[in-house]
Amino acid sequence: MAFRLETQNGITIGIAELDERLDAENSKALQKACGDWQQQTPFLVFDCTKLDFIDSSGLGAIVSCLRRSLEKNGDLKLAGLNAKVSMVFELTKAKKLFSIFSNASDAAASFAASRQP
Amino acid sequence: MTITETTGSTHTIVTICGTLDASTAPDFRNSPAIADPSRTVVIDLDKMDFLDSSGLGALVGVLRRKQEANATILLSCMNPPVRKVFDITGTCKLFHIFDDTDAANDYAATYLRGR
Amino acid sequence: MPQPPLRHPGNHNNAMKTLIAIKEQHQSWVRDAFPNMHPLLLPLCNKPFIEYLIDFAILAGSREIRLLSDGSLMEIEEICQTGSRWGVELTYANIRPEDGERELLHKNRKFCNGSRTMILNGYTFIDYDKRLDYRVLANHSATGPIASCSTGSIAFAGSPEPAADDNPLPALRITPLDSLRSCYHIAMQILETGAERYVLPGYGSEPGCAIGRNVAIAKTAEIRKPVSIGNNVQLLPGTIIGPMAVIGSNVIIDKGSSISGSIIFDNTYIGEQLEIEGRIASGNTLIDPESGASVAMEDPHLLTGIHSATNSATLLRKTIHALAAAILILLQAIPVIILYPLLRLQGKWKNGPITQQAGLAETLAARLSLDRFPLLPKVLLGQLAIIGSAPRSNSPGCRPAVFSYAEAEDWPVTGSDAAIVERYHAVHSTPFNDIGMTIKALINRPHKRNAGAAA
Amino acid sequence: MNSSNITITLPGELRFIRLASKIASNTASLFTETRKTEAENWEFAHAFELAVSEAFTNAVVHAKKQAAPQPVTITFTLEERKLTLAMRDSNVPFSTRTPSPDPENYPENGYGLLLIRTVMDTVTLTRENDTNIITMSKTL
Repeated sequence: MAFRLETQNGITIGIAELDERLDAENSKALQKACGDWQQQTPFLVFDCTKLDFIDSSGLGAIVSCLRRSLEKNGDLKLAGLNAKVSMVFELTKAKKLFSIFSNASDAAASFAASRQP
Repeated sequence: MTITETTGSTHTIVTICGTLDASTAPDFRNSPAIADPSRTVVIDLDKMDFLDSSGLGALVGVLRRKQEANATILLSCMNPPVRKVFDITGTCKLFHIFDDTDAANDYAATYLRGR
Repeated sequence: MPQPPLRHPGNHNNAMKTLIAIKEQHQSWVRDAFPNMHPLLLPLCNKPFIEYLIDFAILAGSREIRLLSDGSLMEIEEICQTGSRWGVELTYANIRPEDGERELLHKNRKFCNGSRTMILNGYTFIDYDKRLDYRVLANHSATGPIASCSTGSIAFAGSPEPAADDNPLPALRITPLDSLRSCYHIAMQILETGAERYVLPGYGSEPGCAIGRNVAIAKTAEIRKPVSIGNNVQLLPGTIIGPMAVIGSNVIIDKGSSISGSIIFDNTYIGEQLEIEGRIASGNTLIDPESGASVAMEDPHLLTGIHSATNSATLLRKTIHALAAAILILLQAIPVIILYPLLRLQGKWKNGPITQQAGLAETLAARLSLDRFPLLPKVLLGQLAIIGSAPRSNSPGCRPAVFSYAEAEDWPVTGSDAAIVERYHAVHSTPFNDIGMTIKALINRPHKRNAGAAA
Repeated sequence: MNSSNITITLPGELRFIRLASKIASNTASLFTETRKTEAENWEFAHAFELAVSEAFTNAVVHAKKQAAPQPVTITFTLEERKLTLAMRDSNVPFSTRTPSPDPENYPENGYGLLLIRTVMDTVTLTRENDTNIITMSKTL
């Protein structure tokens, strides 16, 4: 899970690159790491380009990350979902909760754009 | 098992009567038209009442040697239990299978001669 | 359901024959997608593919149909048998992968017997309408192909009857069945054009709503036409089925889930609060028919949504199950003490189910489920549940138990059907429900005399 | 009807294959039921004929590797609608893990176990005290 911070239009955006699998084994670790990231900024992008498999615990972890970002008046956006992962989000209606972008830079740019006067 | 061979100009009709299993397979392999790899044969199975994997193995081996020598086997009048053995083992796709010996004969005489 | 055969006028021997020839190369995608299904049985809107071909052959006036393949037909033979179900004579034969129409006709010369013969060649869907008379087409079409597509054709051999009048022959369209995508679109098309066009199973007399046997629909479940639903289906409260939903047999759609523009194949459990739109679901696999992408749901929890099942009930459940087991032990103790030595001496009670039920003692032992007595102490020790999955199953997500939910439900038991009932109850049943189910199991079990309870 | 056993011992020689499989098919044809079609009854008998032909061939072909052919014992167990057949021989055991042959390569043998497993409901292969036992059963 690589994490970097970018600043655009005065907003600090955290971009996390998720690993290949997100399941019961590593979902707790994601939640914990996400807690640290949210100390730095509530504006997060999960880059899912590498993510190939997600199960319910992984999905649960991402949803709880989203909830915490929303509580801090931020957002969690997703980028680069492949067809398989996308289907899981759709199936569970979780897709409706997220703004989804084709790549991480578009997702980051959308945070900046929403701040435009 | 009884084997009858009727030899024509292009090919031989072999009639197998009875059972083709491990005990009769050697006789089948030694029948002249069967043993000659370059001879195309029509095997009439109408009177074959039982075939097991040893008999099937003999048929497949003979087919391979004949095909290497540019000849082949045509089977005709296969009854359901015999067909089942071919079906289960997937060997049905290796053989030309006809529902009638006359049709197999004509096929052997016209199409195969042209090859 | 099969329709009565159409009588062809004239001599039986000269009636039209049909050769249906399907080669493995065209079906390989089905074998990859559904390894346990014979491609000829691929359901299109809950009706196996082969039945569409047989129906069409009958509509065209055939009473003798021969099925040809370069692969195995045994499974098809077991199901379709001699074709008497359709009032036709169905036979089977083999071809080689490279055989063309000429070879097909030659190899089946005796069958064709010089009659006019229709050749349905390849893995294709024929877009017929059962209200039209295809006998005219069959009798008067010129020899040769009348329709073709990338995976097959319809052709005629033998001389046609001269056309009696100037009526144009009905046009026929065939569509390749070459991918999950085409399978999906054809099923949707069948659903959309309706049962009047194709002979479809189901008791629902309402147009656009075919529903099979033993379908339980909750009061709050909603059905939006058109839909096609198979047999042994449970639609739980709050589900929305349709529009455009094909639900196979032995399917459970759990609370609050919605299915639209989708196909749910046989033996599938759809968890709570899920939304399936424009997808194919089969077992634990979800497929996008357009892209072909598929996801196998590795964990059963995902199918029950993102709220994971709570484990707080475990202690309560164990206590209640132990209590139930204790009561059963007390109730069964006396019959066991009397009957066990008796049956053991006669060799009728070995370590397993009591199969012979000829004598009074055996019948009584079977009725009282005494064969499960030795398992009961394990419930007291917390090693087994009183009711759950079959005693010997140990796969993840299962709760091994003395009695199984499938037995309680008296569900038509084949392996996968029973597994799906068990999985459903394992997630949903409360400890108190379990007691009711145990009583149901005790009542229902002994009736299945030949069900092979050991399996 | 209670279950009953019939045991037959034959010399392990090729020429007895036919006899063994005929005994099996005739025993199986005792199970004719009027509820079943003639074809189904007939298929039941043919399944035993085929399976015994295969199993006996296996036993005998392996016996050839030994000095003296060993006898083969066949036990039929008849139950209400189920026939179980156990074949015992004390020859060299044959490999039970042979993969199904690929017809593309025109294999001449290796179809036997595939055929037995297909036509029978259950098949088990065991070896106890130098005796090979193949047990198969089918319900009509």
